[in-house]
Amino acid sequence: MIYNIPYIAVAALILIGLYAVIFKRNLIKIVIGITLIENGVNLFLITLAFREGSIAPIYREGQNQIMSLPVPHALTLTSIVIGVAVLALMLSLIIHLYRHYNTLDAHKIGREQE
Amino acid sequence: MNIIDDIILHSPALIVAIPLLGAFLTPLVSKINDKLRNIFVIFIVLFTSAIVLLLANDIYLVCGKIHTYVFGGNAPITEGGFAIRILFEVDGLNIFMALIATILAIAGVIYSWAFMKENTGLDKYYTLYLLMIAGMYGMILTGDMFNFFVFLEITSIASCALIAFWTNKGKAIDAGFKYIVVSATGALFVLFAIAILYGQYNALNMAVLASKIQFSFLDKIALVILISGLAMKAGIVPMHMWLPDAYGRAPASVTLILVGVTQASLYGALRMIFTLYGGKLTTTMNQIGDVSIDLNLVLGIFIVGLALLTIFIGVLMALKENNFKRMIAFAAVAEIGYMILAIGAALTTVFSTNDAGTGMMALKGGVFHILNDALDVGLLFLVAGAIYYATKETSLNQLGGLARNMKYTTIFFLIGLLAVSGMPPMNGFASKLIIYESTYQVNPILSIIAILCSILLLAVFVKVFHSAFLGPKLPKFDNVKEVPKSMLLAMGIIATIIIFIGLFPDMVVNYIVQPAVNALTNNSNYISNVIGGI
Amino acid sequence: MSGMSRIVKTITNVAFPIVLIYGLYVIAHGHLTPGGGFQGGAVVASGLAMLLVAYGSIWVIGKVKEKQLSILESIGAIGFIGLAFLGILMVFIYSSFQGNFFNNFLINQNEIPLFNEIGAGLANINTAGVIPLMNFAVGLKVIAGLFAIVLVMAYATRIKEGK
Amino acid sequence: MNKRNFAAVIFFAIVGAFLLFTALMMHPFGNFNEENTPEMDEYIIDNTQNETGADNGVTAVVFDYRGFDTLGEATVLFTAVAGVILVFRRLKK
Repeated sequence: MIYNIPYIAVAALILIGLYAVIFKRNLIKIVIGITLIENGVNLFLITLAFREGSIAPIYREGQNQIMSLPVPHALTLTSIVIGVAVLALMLSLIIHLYRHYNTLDAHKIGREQE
Repeated sequence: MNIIDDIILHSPALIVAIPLLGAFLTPLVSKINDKLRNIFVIFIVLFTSAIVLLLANDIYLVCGKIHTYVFGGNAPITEGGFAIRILFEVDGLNIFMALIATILAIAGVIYSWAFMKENTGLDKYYTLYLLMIAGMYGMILTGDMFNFFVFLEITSIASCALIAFWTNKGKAIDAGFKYIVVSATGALFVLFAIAILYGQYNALNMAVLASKIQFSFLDKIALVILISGLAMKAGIVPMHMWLPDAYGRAPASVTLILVGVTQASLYGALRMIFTLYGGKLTTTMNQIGDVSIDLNLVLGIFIVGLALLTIFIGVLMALKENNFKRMIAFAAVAEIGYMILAIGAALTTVFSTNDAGTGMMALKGGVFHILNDALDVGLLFLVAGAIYYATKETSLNQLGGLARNMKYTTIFFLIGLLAVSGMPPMNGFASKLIIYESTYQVNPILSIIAILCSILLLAVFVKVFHSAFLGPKLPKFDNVKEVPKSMLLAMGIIATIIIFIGLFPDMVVNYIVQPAVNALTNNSNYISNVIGGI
Repeated sequence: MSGMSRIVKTITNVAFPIVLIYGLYVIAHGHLTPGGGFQGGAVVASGLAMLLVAYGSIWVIGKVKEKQLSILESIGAIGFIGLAFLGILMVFIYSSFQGNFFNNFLINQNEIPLFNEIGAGLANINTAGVIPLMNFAVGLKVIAGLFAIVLVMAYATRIKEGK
Repeated sequence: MNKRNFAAVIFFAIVGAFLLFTALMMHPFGNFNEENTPEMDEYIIDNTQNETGADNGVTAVVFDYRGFDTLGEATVLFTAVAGVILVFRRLKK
């Protein structure tokens, strides 16, 4: 059980994010929710990389310790950059939406005609 | 001759890399000249299509051949059987989807020439268009789970920016925002499932994963999360809310590629169910209490239920919709329902020993319908775009009497109408007939509902045809002209293929669809191609 | 957004070169120490964003346009994909370099003495084949890309304030 | 309105249950036993220096073993930049 606490943190992060995406009406909060889901998934990936007593997978002279897994690190790196790209695009669209409708409420925007 | 062999050898990489290179070069080329940029983009797409055709020829030449390409190394697996490098595995299904993508890409890029001419920001438009095409090819061809996720994100980001292309309309931006929220969430679900599988089996390659999968409880969770994430992107009913908005608000040339992207997500779901879990779905019985349940039966019935809901909601919303493109979008939702109806019906039977023939037939119908749906719905969207281009009008109530001024467009609409509602001379009939036949053998009620909804769809489109094209000429459309030649050419290409498939469905089924179905049902071939060590 | 006070500008002037050098160090030693093209590029881009905050987007857009950044980014991307293509194309130059897309053609050979040695934990910079070159290409791309995003968004919100 | 909220709550509950099950059933954090040894990663750790020449295992994976992913990642950033510039373009010529 004690060894599953990192995964429970992952589940909690994703659930909080999903809660914001589903139930919140403010567009910025929806974006925050998506970022939280993404951080949860990244945390999950990086959690999978860890081995007890390991160092980062980088060779140094005279060190012969056990190393953590390199592939999840690489996947997390890719995932973070993708997250930045999605975030940038979503925020630009929100700026435009605010200009058009002068509101950030998703329901109000949905009711507007054109 | 030698260079052609080299190109075929490296073709899976080139099909993705050349549109990417084109996209990176487009900002530089458009510095020089606008016309040169258009020619350059069309050249890139045609060159890619030529490579796709070469690869297709190579694969269809030998029955059941799988073309494997390793990025950076020579052997697909290292000693001990780990695929550490990214592999592209191109089998019958991959190349089938790539052919669809090729048709859509050629038509879309030719259509864009005249359709987008009067807009600003065209260099970015063409950049994103090529990126969308490259992402679609990448999703289709890849054999690596994480690589699939990366290309999923490329397509969703590029298409989101293109949906919001007309930024002076607030609704277009709203549609783009909705699309990116749904697709980002879906993609993160997919990534979460990939991480579960990686944590379990320490592999990312699809073939290696398929050989290792145990079908434990965690794997079932991963399967459900994976399918629900891809269903969000494919527009299956509980998550279809983004689809009419995105399809309706995007420029018509973008909608055409969006149809392809939706199909690619559906392909992903097919690949995950049949190849990744296919070997285990057949044999595993699930013990709940005293009752043992066939897992593929549960999954199949669940998917059939979703499919019926999708068809129903799509047709009903299309009946009362007033906006031309949104109406076609709802028809597209219904068409997606037909595909997953066939897939669900296939799942219930294809793995059983006594009734596998029905399942194979249903699968054949479903896969064939992917091709037909992409062409039919794509053609209708292009026609809707042409009408918007000529009249600047989207509401069906305002349109009327267009047949007199726009003869060719009317003919193309008639072809698309007959094809999408499954009328005999067109391709939609061929695939829908297979779907009706096979679902009738599974359960007669399914096929009755499917036929009824198809008739309703015909009614919807006939009404539109009558109100928009026939009738007296309206005075405000007096000086409406036929659309430019490049748009007619793009519609003509798709219409020709539709009629060709409609006339020779047997040939298409035997040469193109059958290898795809074989690739789906025979996942041991896919696995042994990597694990067996070539 | 116009510029901030003189104190902020002065501190930015001092800090910016340090950030720049640190970012370039991270890019250049990507194959030896923690870091790489993306991380170093992000460090440099955050330095540039600091400049943007201190001096205001109007001042910055007078110095550099987003179109130039976009072209710089294209060049970085072409460099990256070009190195990947060289994995195939090298076979036409030296027949011994037979390889696939993304082949690391510089390692384990003696014909081109560039980054061709094998690392041994000695922080030898002349190692790792095409990886350092790719790091530089990606670094250029990330600097230009992230700065372009920040610049465009800052400039767009400025128009709103001006109304 | 109410019905939609109800469906959302059910969806949320199902996903939450899935996530909790996942959290409880994953292998213990940081402990790898014989059943799930990370063979692929160990192969990479053992052969990084010989095959790619890099000392940094993560960079070797990012740029060599999974280089095509990195191309995709760079493309995502390129796409985002193009998208942001497209969204904020001037509409009139």
